[in-house]
Amino acid sequence: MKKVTKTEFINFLKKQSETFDIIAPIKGDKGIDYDIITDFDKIIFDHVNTDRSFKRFLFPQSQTLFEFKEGVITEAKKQNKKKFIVGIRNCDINSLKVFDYNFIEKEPVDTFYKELRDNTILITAACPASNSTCFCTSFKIDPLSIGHGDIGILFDKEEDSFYIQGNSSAGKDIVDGLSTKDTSDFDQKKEKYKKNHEKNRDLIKDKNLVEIFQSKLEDEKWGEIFKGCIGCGVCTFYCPTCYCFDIEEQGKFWNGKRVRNWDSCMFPIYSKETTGHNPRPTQKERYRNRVLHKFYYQLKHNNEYGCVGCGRCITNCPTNIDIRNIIKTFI
Amino acid sequence: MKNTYIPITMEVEKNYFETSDRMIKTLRLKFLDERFDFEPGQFCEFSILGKGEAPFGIASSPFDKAGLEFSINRAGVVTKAIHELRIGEKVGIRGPLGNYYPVKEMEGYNVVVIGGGFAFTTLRSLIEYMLNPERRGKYKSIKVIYGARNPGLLLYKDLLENWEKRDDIGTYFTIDTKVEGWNKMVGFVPTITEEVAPSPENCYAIVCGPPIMIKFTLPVLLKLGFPKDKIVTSLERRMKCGIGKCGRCNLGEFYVCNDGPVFNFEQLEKLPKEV
Amino acid sequence: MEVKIKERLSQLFDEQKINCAIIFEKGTMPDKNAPNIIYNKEGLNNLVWNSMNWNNLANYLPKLLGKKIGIVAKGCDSRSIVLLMQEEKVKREDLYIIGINCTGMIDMKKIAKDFGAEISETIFEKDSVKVKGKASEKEYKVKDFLLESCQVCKYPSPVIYDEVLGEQVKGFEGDNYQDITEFEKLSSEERREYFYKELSGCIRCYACRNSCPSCYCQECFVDSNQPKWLEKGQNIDDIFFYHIVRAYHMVGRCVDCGSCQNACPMDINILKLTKKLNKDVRELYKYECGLDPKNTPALSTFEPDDYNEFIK
Amino acid sequence: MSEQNFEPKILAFLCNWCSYAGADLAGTSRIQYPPNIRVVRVPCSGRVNPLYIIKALKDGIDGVLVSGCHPGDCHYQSGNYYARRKFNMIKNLLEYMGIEKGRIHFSWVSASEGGKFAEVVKQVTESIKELGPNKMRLFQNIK
Repeated sequence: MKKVTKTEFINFLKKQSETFDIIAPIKGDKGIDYDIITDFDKIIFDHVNTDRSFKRFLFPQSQTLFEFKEGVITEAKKQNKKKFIVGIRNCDINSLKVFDYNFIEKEPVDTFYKELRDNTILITAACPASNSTCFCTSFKIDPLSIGHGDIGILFDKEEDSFYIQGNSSAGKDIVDGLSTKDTSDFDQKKEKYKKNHEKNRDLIKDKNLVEIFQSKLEDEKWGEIFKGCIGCGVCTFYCPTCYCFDIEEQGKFWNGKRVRNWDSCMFPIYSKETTGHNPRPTQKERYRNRVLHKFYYQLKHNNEYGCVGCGRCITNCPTNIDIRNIIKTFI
Repeated sequence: MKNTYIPITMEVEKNYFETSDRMIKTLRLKFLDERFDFEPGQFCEFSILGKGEAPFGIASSPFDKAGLEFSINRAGVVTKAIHELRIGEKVGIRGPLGNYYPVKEMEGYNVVVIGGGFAFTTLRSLIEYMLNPERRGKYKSIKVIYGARNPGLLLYKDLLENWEKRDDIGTYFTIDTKVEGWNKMVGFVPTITEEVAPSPENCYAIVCGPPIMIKFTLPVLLKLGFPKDKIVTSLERRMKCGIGKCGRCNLGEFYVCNDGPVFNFEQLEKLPKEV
Repeated sequence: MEVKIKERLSQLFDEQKINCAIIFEKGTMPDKNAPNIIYNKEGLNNLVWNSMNWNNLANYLPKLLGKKIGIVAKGCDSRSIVLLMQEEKVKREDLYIIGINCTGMIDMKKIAKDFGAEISETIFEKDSVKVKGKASEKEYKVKDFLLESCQVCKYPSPVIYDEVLGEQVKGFEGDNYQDITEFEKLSSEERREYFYKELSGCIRCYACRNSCPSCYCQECFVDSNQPKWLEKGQNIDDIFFYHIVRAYHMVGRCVDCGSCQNACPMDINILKLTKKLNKDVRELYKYECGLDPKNTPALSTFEPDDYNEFIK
Repeated sequence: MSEQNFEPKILAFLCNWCSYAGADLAGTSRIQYPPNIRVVRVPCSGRVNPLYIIKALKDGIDGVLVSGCHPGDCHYQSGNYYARRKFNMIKNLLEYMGIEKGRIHFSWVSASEGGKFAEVVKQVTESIKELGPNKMRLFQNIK
């Protein structure tokens, strides 16, 4: 582990920008969100979390799978500038377990995701505080951990300094060149930030969700919990672990491309078949599918929750549907 | 690493209407540079550039190595384009995808195949596979119960005739209502199943057809005494990627494209009612 | 107000005049309330009425067709009900409308920005709201932080109701499309630039469409693939296409409730589009939608001497 | 293609009863008009969904002309009256969003007005030539 001042860290990022696109949170019109950085002094480190997760850099909202012209298929052009994403919170970095399982571990490998994943250096930052909607501790995520991602950092605002640690071999290589100060006060600092995190946010309390949901597939509560859900895609598009996509053709006749776009299981068309038959005809089934997918199906197959407790779906839902309440209802 | 979304190119070798209402066309595709083997019950993503992709079960026998056959009902954008294909045109195929009928587990068992309407495609593949001289010895008796609304809507009529002539397969073909010139059985598939009453002893039942047929056939089979894990069916879902990535085809915890399309009823029972 | 609404709805449930009710419940977050459909009296326990109830409750009516529905309606909700009655998506006799004289809804996003810290509690008094954070506390006048649509609301009192609660509220008397008139003065390029900037933030979650009571189509044109009108990606052309056509489908059908804009997670100024069309409809065809169920919607009727200048 | 010899593609929705016949008349009377229009015959101008216009613009057509019967002459009594309201709205909206004024045009041309049809097409073509290629298709590039 190393300790550097803020100026040193910014200079470090500037140096990295020669080989990487630096992506970090900055303040925009709406709020704090990731963007490609040109002005390094604007990067924000002491926020709680960004508006949107960084998933769109590894899994873009639209991605060309291949192009075709006169019936001849060619690979899509790729932008292969490496990325360097700074300031990822521990909740978001855990979403990659879901993505990695779906796109890499499960055969066949999705080359598009893998390529972006391999060409990205992820810097996890310990979370200085928690929002009222945060519940990552339910999923055994430590918000102050710096052990995930390629590099982990902890920003201490008081001293304006960073504790920095390489985790993967690529990360270690990058960190190696930095000079360091005494890091023995790290645990002390971590303890200090721990106080900002409220306790008792654990919703699951070691219960076995697989067993619980297995017996409640047709529970009548499913008919109530989706409440005023209007069926928009906000929760899924904001969710750091939602990976569903739709494939469509763009272009005319024999010239065009095949593109995949984010899709949302909240849309009626998501599972509607050509015959007009829809296996999930109402919002009740769609919502149930979303909840079960996060807390049952993925848990059973991958042994990881499909939710990381970032609270974005709660903050952004126009009708205030709260996934925490839904877990509470069934536990 | 290979881009899994790119299809291989195949050529249309033959295409003809399969049914009298001219809604179902059978296409025979020829492998060109690349080729693959498959098992009965698997499906492919049939892709028409500029129109899209759609999944279809492979209807030809796995022993037919030169090409693939599909029987496709005209319904949406892609199927319309498929119907408009001419001989010699190139199409994209991604496959083989999904799991297949439990042909290994079925060895040494009797098999009764129950099909309805145009869901007979992968069943044909299965039957041809079992009837192949290489494989026939491995199964005991094979019975086929196949129904359609009227004789014109039965698929693969030539093949059905062939099977009737053979003595190593029992055939029970039925139509819903009586039509002149039809000298085989009349009645809905569930009723016929009850009449034929295959013995559940040491027997697999493969059921595939419209949801309504499955709904009524299942109780008949259970009544006859078939255990739930020996009743096997093949499901359909709206699919996009076909390789378990895009998420939409899940039926409960399973992705129909990857973990399916073949399931037995013991598995299906434990899932939310979302068929 | 809350007590009265509860009382009335529970009576209605008792008298079996309604078998479901659309209400607002206390949200799980301090800056949100949750619209909900309840089917019995017990559901009324969490009922809430304050200045965060911006959702247009009429949105749920077409889905509940055939039931006897009790609905708590603000001015804009009632106008949407009128519109849905005109379009035969709901029958007047199925509805029991408890009208609320609305004093305007508060823009919590704006307050959150002003407040700076995370809000942990909101306490509503008559015309103000006390916002509490972890360390600080501040009081805001509702009047000063109204939602864009509420600032210029001409019909805060319900236009259709079985009974009405609260004191009569005066509607906005100036020109409620003043901002559009100003915007129109910009050059064509400036306007395009503006919309380009606004709409490029769109993530196509369709929250604007789904929160709108006038958008009830079984299959939206964006979902249709035969014919396929537009592509689904992040191409700005498609985003423009979607927003143009969505706005166009609102001609003479938009009640200016603003729920599209309030639902938008990316804070896109969608009202700029619908308000423009409302303004034109009012100027050209002397029609404002959702006032009288007997009126014919602007595009379902015509006058022989309609504006003709633009046609050669 | 240079600005000078830019030949726009114009989509023309012509009502079957008046404008299409008018165009026919222009042809049989051998009146010259620019060959830039691609005609789609529709039963009535009221049949033209404004979605068609936007779709055409989005897919790269340079201009759209919709032509129907004069007010009062509609074969279906009132189709063109409804159409007039719709077109007015979509035209206002597109202009408001910054799509140039001269992209979409409307006209009333009766079956006997071959000369007027040619005149209209001439005018439309000229106005679109002035504007240059459709920018809506090129929205990505304006910045």
